Amino acid sequence: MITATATALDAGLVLANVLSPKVLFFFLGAIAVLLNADLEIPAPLPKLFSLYLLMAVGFRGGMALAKDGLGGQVIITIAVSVLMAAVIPLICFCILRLRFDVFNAAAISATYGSISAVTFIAAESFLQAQNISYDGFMVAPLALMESPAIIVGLVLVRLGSRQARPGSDGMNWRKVLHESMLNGYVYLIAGSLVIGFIASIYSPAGVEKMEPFVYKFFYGVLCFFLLDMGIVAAQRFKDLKKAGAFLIFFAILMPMFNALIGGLVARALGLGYGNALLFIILCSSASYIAVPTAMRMTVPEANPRYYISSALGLTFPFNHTIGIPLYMGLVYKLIPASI
Amino acid sequence: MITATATALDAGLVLANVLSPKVLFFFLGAIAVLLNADLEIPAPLPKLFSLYLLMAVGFRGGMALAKDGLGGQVIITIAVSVLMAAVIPLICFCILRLRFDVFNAAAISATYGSISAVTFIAAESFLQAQNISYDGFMVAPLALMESPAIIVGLVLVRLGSRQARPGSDGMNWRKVLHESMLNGYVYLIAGSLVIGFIASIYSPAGVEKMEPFVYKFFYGVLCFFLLDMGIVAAQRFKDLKKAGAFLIFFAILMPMFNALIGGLVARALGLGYGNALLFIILCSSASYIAVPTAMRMTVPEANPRYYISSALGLTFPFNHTIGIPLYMGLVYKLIPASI
Amino acid sequence: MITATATALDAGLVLANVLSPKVLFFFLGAIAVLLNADLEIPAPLPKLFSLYLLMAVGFRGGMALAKDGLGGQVIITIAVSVLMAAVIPLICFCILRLRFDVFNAAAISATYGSISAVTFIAAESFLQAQNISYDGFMVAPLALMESPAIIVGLVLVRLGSRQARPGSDGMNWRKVLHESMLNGYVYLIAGSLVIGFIASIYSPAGVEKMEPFVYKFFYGVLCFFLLDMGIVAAQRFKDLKKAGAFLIFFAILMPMFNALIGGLVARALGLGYGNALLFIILCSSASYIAVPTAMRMTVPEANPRYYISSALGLTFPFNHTIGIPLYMGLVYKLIPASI
Amino acid sequence: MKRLDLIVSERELESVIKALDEAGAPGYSVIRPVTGRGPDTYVTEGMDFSGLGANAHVIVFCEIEVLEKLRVSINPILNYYGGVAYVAEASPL
Amino acid sequence: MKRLDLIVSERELESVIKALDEAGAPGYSVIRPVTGRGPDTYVTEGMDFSGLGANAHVIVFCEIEVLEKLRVSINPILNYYGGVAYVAEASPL
Amino acid sequence: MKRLDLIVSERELESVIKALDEAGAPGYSVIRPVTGRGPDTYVTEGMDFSGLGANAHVIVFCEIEVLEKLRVSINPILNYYGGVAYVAEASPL
Ligand SMILES: Nc1ncnc2c1ncn2[C@@H]1O[C@H](COP(=O)(O)O)[C@@H](O)[C@H]1O
Ligand SMILES: Nc1ncnc2c1ncn2[C@@H]1O[C@H](COP(=O)(O)O)[C@@H](O)[C@H]1O
Ligand SMILES: Nc1ncnc2c1ncn2[C@@H]1O[C@H](COP(=O)(O)O)[C@@H](O)[C@H]1O
Ligand code: NA
Ligand code: NA
Ligand code: NA
Repeated sequence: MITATATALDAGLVLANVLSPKVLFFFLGAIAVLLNADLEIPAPLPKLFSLYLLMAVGFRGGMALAKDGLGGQVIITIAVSVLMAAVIPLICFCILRLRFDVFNAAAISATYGSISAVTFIAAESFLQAQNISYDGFMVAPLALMESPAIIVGLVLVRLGSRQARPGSDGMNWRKVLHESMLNGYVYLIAGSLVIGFIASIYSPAGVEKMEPFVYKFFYGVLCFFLLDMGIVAAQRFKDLKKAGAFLIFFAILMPMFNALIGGLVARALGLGYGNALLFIILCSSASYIAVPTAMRMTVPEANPRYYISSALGLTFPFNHTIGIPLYMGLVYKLIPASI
Repeated sequence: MITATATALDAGLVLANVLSPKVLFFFLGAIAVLLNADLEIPAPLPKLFSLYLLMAVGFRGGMALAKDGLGGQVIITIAVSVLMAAVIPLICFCILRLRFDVFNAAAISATYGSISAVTFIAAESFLQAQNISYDGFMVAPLALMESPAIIVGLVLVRLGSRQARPGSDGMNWRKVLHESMLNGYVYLIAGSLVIGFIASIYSPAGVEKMEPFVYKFFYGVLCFFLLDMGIVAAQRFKDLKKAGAFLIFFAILMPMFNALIGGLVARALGLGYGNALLFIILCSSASYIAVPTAMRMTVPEANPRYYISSALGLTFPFNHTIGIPLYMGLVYKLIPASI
Repeated sequence: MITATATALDAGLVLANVLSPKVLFFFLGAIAVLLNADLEIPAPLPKLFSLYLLMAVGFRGGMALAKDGLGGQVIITIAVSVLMAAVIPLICFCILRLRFDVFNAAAISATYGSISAVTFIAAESFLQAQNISYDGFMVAPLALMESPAIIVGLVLVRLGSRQARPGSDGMNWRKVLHESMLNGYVYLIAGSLVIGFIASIYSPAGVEKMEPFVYKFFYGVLCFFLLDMGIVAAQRFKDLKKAGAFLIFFAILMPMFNALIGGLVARALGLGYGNALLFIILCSSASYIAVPTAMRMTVPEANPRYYISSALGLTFPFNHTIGIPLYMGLVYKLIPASI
Repeated sequence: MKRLDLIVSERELESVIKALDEAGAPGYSVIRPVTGRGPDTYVTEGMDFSGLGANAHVIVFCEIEVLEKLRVSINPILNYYGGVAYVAEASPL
Repeated sequence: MKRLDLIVSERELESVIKALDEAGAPGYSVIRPVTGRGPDTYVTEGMDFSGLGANAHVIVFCEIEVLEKLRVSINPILNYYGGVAYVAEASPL
Repeated sequence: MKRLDLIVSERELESVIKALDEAGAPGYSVIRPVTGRGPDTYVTEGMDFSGLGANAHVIVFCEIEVLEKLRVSINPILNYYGGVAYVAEASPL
């Protein structure tokens, strides 16, 4: 009985999500590739959109953080999410080693340990549309989960690959840490968060003038960006098909499994509905920003076709369409209503 | 007496239109070229603006369509506008053949059969400023009038050119249809229309979040885009002068003639003031997007200097400055006030 | 006692300015360079922002001008600011000749005679945050102060360099005037001002539709642009260090000295608090747009490292962080409160 | 090894790349947008907004045999639609 | 045929193109923005916002006679404002 | 003089430029983004948004001695990360 209601609910949520402008624009981009329509969003426009989105989401997070403070669940939730970024790659690695060599397995694992900022943003939009509240501090892990995932990925390569690797003599951990923590996007989201926080306290007039930019304009740019992501994802999906069925299954089942773990942890942390969904998204989404860049530099033996295409070609679309509402259904089942 | 009032009205309309920011920014761009000022809007920024404008105008059209429904004049008006896209090139062709070979005549004709989305957008702005209502469904022809114009253009080339052409053995109609219907811009406007329609029904929360993006921001981007179009049009006008007086006259008189036909058809269709003006714009404006692209591919014998420069260098500025208010005057004369 | 209050006031002003989003984003960009973070805003995105900012600030100025009219202090203030653009380079030249050859001294002088539109914009934002009123006509000098500074710079080169220069036979003053008056950015700000003025009078509906674009969106783009400027300034600062201590001192002390002159002139002109600050900014800021471009063309003997790096690498950041509030303190001291 | 430089309209890029793939080129690089002028055509960035685009510059390092095949497949495209193709010597670093 | 590669500041592009036209070059292609470094100058994209721009790369395929004329008209520009110009062999595909 | 054309990922651009500086190249020019294909890799503009970027084209006009040094410093980068490097003759205009 409860299950039936929950399932019915899920279907409604899926529909509400799939028929929202953001997801429809994503489809529009993907269908353009399938129909071979001559639609193109040339460089550096996608970069403009992603810079804007990260800047705005960071700033909004900082504003929320300034309002809500750092007490209560904040520190513990952030700490646990960083822990998840290290634990999830380990699980992924064990599964991926069934079919892939150490290099590819480690690179893909790192990707899934980290997060997709745009999926997070889409989940926020979803929560807003559903009138479910969430806390601004949940943005912080966006800036903190890339590094542990990258580091665990590299440790796995180290442990797993017996022979010496050309680039790895006295392997520059400094360079790796630099790449993972000072990746431009990670830096921008972290910086915007801090700015949003500081300005909220010391410059309310400035924040007020910033608001139309970070709020009113946001959803439209998200749609524009997802149009481009639809194009990219569909192109990547073609690549993914060449990589075989194992990776295709992995790219759908792994996020769901990570979502389940995330849901259980969220429940243990006592998070409310909104925060629990965002926590799950942090766990189940996969990075296509800092991690691939770091992997290219440090594990060039791994084929980008695998780690980029699985994250972008399948996990990303899956999470955006079915994943978010599905995880919301999960939240409803796992989290006691009283919170 | 009535004529005097109407003419006086026209002058007021022309002034109101010419002194609006959008037209003034167009002039600013054009004058920059005349004065050889170093003003440049580098690629791909103009593409960003045109993608945005098409996306927003499509989405707004879809929203309006969802509100107004598909009943009444909708289907018939759309069907007739598609017919106009096939009829107008035939008329143009007869006139152009006086001076041009089959290839150039057909390519220019196709251009005038199709439409200019930005002129349409400017006419919408004009109507809003004049507080004249119009219907959202009038956007639909923007996505539907390119293909018939292109096809008629190619049929004219086929019939007109006796000897076999190198590219035309078993001439790939499929490729032509693909190019005309899946041109990126046509696809984007059609897709955004559908998304606006669907989202209005199923995702009101999403639509609400989309509104600031597609409304508040719209007019400013239009001005920015018209600044660029002023630059491009002035450059193209230089080209046009080399093409001779015939084409210059054609590029002004033909739109006026097409506007007249359009006005009579609009009256026969029983359209109101606003819709009648938009219908006239569909008839009198000339394409510089999908059609030139298709013509380049399928009629490379034609000189782009002719078909692009006439549409962009003269018809576009004419319609934006004098055309729109002139056609409004025509509407006031042709359409019974009661509608 | 009064001094103590004023100083305390300054510290508060500095804090309010330095902790505003716009300055914090500037720092974020600069710190990215120091930490070697991989943050990049690729071309032509910065151009998009600067085109937008100039267009918007010009349009807003035109609107204000239409509201306030051209009476009272307007003409005289504008005329004096143009005069300042010619006088300040002369002072700078005398100082710079202590260390630099004629070519470099003249080029740097011209830079400081002209203005930084973005510093002006930041000062406007500062005034708004402080709820201090100012007049729209103060924008006009932005378009008028480049040319005199450039011309004085060239006259100094002529007088100062004894031997004949290769490019200077029958030196094309026409080309120089063209470059200085029809520089794309100068042209755009002047044109937008005129458009804002005309449209305010003849097209209130158009202006109303323009408002969200030029107001709501403005501060966010300013922050985005300042993020980029932070990156550029920090890179240029590295260059500046190579140029030696003299230029470093010059790039901080000269703006302060020019600000003092500006403050005294503002007092003599009887300007109010807001206008006085803006007038000081016109005097103390240095150009990195039209002047370097003109200098490159007409004084290629001068090293861009000097004139660009001093203006961008130090004067710009100084004015944005400490300068604006410092000058506000100066205004409070110099200008009688009654105005 | 040979170096082939192709400058064609962005509109023909797809068919040129198809020809490269079919001729067995080991790789290629594409730069765009490129503006320029030919004997009687003129290509600017101005049409960027329209989707008509500008030109693209394609660089191919390949063996001479590949060029033989390209001569057959690419020259007709260039003759019909315009564009230039030049060959030079090149040796790996 | 010859291939000429010019790398000049975007600010000098107009006068370089004028020189090409006057020397009778059959065509040219322009790529920009280009960044780079010379013996003592350094050009980045950073000044893009200011209108000062970066560099442009101009490719010209032409007969040797055209080069003779360009030597006279373009070399002074390069010497005064900076930039490089190199010639290589090229033959049509 | 020699002309060296390098096509490498934007991610390796920094280390390539470092190698050029260390080898004493008198200058270089960089064009980006560049897309392309190698024997088994494929680079599009699609990853632009992600910071992974596309390729860059580096042109170096230099003496043959510089090339000798570059062979040592740059070839390992190309072998490990991918990219191509070709040398041709060039003479100043
Ligand atoms: N001689 C040339 N040197 C360099 N590029 C050329 C030359 N001729 C033509 N092009 C390029 O090829 C494009 C097409 O030229 P065309 O085949 O004349 O239409 C032009 O827009 C130029 O970008
Ligand atoms: N040796 C070189 N190889 C390739 N490009 C160069 C070289 N020297 C200079 N350049 C380019 O030419 C521009 C101007 O150089 P310069 O004449 O030294 O000011 C530089 O910014 C580079 O883009
Ligand atoms: N034969 C070639 N000709 C021109 N460019 C190439 C060639 N092979 C590779 N490239 C370029 O070098 C990049 C890296 O190639 P690879 O080393 O195969 O990963 C490709 O993306 C192309 O842009
Ligand atoms: Na994850
Ligand atoms: Na038409
Ligand atoms: Na000044």
